[in-house]
Amino acid sequence: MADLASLSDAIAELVHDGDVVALEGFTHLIPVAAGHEIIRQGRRDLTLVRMTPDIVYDQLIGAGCARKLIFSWGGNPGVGSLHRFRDAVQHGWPVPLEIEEHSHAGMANRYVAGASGLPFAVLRGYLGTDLPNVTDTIKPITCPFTGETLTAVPAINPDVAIVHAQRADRAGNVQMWGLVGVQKEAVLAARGSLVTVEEVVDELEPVPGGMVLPSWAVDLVAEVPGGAHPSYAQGYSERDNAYYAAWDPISRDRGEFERWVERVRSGDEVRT
Amino acid sequence: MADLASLSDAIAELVHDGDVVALEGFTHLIPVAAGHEIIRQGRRDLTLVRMTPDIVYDQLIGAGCARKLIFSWGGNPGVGSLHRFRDAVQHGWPVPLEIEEHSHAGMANRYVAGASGLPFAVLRGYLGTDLPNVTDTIKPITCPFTGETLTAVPAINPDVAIVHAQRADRAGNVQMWGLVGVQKEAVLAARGSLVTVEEVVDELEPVPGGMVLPSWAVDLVAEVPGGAHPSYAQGYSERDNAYYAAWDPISRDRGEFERWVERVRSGDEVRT
Amino acid sequence: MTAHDYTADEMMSVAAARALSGGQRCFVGIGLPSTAANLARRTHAPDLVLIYESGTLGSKPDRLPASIGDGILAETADAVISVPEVFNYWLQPGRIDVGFLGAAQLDKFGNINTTVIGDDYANPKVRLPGAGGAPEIAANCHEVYVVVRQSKRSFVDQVDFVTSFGHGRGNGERDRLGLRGAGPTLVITDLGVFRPDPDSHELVLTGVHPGVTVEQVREATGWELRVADDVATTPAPTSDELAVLRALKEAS
Amino acid sequence: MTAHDYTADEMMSVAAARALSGGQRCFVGIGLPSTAANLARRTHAPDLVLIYESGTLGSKPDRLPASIGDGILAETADAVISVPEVFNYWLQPGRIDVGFLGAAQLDKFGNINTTVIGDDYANPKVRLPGAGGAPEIAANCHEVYVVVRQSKRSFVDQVDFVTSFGHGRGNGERDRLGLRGAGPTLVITDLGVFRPDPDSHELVLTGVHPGVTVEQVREATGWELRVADDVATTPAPTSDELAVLRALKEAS
Repeated sequence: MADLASLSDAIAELVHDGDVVALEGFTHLIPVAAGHEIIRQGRRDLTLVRMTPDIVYDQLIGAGCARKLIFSWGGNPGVGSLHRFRDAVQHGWPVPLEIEEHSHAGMANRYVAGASGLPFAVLRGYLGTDLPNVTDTIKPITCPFTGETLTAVPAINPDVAIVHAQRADRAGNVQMWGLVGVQKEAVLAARGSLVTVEEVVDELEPVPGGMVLPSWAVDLVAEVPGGAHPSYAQGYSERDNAYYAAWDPISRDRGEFERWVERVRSGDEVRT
Repeated sequence: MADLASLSDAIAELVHDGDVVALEGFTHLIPVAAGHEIIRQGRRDLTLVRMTPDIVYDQLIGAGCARKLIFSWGGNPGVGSLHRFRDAVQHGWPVPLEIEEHSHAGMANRYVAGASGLPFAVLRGYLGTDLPNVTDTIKPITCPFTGETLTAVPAINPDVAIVHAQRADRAGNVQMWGLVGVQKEAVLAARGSLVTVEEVVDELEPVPGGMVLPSWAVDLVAEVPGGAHPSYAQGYSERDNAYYAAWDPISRDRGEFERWVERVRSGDEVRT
Repeated sequence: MTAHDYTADEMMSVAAARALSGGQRCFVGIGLPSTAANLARRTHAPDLVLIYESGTLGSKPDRLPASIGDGILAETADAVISVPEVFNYWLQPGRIDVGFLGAAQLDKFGNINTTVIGDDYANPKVRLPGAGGAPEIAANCHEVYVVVRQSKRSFVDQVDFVTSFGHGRGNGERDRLGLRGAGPTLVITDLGVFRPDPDSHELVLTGVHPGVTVEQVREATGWELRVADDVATTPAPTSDELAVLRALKEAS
Repeated sequence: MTAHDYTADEMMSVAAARALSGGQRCFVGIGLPSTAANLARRTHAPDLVLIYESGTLGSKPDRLPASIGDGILAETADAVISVPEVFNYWLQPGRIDVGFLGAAQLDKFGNINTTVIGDDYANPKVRLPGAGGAPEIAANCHEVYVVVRQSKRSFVDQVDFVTSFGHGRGNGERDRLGLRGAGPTLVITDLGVFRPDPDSHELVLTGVHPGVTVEQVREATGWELRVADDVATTPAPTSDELAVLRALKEAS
């Protein structure tokens, strides 16, 4: 059964140097506060996994937490590039960043395989593209019935998955709704999991479009109101589009960025 | 976009002699009225597909509509055996019935592959059992990354899938909730589809646990209140356990059964 | 309380219920397993997590479900999911502690047959319902408990058809196949309790229910039965267990 | 209305919107494609079905979504599903009529690059966002429309990296690969309209926007441009189209 924990205790317990870590969230419900706590605790050599690395991954990469990124689309949505990500890939600053690059369909299916206890997934993907030339986790596979050739990708089973949800009850059952992305799959694929939630409630009222992750499928739950900021939690908050825009100049400049990191490390980073 | 049709027109349009037909429903929302209409229209040589063939398949088989059954569990749930199914398998009455037998996990994944436009699915299944000795649609497959051997099953893509749902709007968008079994997968795997619904409404109010199949993923919608009887439609009706029990003596006796079929053909079969 | 206060079926359900403990995740087959699992949840194991193949996680019915898809399983569940999801995301990766199964035929090595009686699959003596979820439940749960009424016909040397793999022909065959779970570790019948020998994996009688003799069990076993050095006698059902069991059955 | 009443970007969005027709299922990339698709739905194609890779089927936003996961896409959708489901159950089997994509680089055969600029993947001149959903959108939709601002740098003879396969090196390579959809059948830029030659699959200029000359298009094309015998001139945006487009943008 999931235990309730503080965010700092949860990160200290679950995230270790060198771990494979997935913070998932498809624009909605991104566990940004958890990412900042990882920066604060100074984790190193992480393999970060995410379909859509956006600014929280830019921050983790810029802060030197990662040695590798497994992903399918990296950007500051609606704004532009991730400059810390680019700087790490193109100039190895502050540390070199290895990348393993897929498509969304490939990444989604890698999580599905991970959640399903299978070593690989099959899809109609990548055909004709240059991705198999640069990514060795894309291989052909033959249908044993029709002889047709399709594409296989290996399961992702992170050491820890972190997601944000609207709420949990005191027993640690987690409820989320709206765009749920690949969060369930990430949690089920991972060996350990942390869910940050907007609030812990006595009882989870059913919600249209709601999904429940039972307590016994989650390791730790931390109550972190606003923990998805600047992304949003449907029913709780709006996306802070200004923050995304404001990130661009910080991200472009190493000095600006280092001052930002200092503020996070000292706990001064204002959340809203 | 889905068209609204009467049940008899829908069956006439979609179900043809020799078709592969899946009437799905995992105890809940079984499209029984549609099955009776197939009997009434005298379809022959159908390949019937269903994870859990129960009394409506016993009826279709007894009425001589089927030449083959693809399934994973056949019985009268909570009561006992399907005697028309047994009679067809063991004595070829009224016509011989070929069977292709899987496990639930295998059948569910065959539908998933069908819905996904893939020729096969992979699972951890059947290992050590006698099923691969009698069913040739179960084959080993090797993971191209780990070398591990798993099991492959081919996609099911029925000519037509028929399911029952709580309601649809006038545009043909379908809404169902409660135990949804493998209904979405069956509809998406099929070349044609019919959804019978308890009622057609102006607007689909969101419901906790509800799932919507967009109009453009469905061919025909027929309003058939009570169309799942003796199974149930959560929010609309209760399961008629007495009907299941009453089926047993009818099913045991060819004469009793033939009188039952006569009543269905003449339209006299009382629904509730 | 005397032996006449409860039936052999009731003793079996009570003994099976007792084998479950709180907090376990239990994948429940309909019929005898469901009766026992619900009894456990209503007595000593209130936080037992019941998972049904119809797609319910954490069902908490207050009566016995009439079928695997009884509405009460969905209405009282923590989560209702699709059937593909229950098999792929929840059963297959080994998230379930105990798979709780019935059997039409069970053999000496815990293999289960629910497919056909008779040697010829194409022309069976009796056509049974088939596999359902059992093969993958038996493969992927950490362990499997089987509840079955015992007779020479149901308790056989070798099943006519291996629907769900137990220990194969024993002696580690299960490990060699690479199956994840430990397979059948406990068999409970209306006469007694059996566990596989740790090496040969042959089922050994380790307990008898009150009033049942080892000789009676032998008579109802279709192979030369091995008997443990110490055969325990199952404590009779308590009045509380019987009351809850009967209330569950009456309510449905 | 004169050429000064609208921008080249507005002309591009209007032209792209017009290419869509009612009832079509359109898989919409964020940015220019999303602008055009929403404009179409708010003008001549009210029953256009918009599908976003964040897992929304039939979104009906009344403003332009700020991102692929804008809450308004979920709140106005017929159905909200998981990301694996949108790719596996809806895109992959070929249920979508039109995949509507942008591009950082597009080549003569409609191949799209959104990965790296430069010849060396490991040490790129510019690191772009990557593939996202585009490779499978390009592979599995019945056809693909590309909307892109045109320049010699974005309109190249051969992309540095094939992120999403268009027609490969042409002459039926797409068919030979066994891809299901027809691939890019239409490219709309801020200067004009291109369609692949039916045999060679090389992009051919078939239309120019008002006030744009073929020579200007040639100048902004990184290969020796083929021009159709009849080059149409795109009708200028109507005041209604412009009003709706601007209202959509203002609201977001």
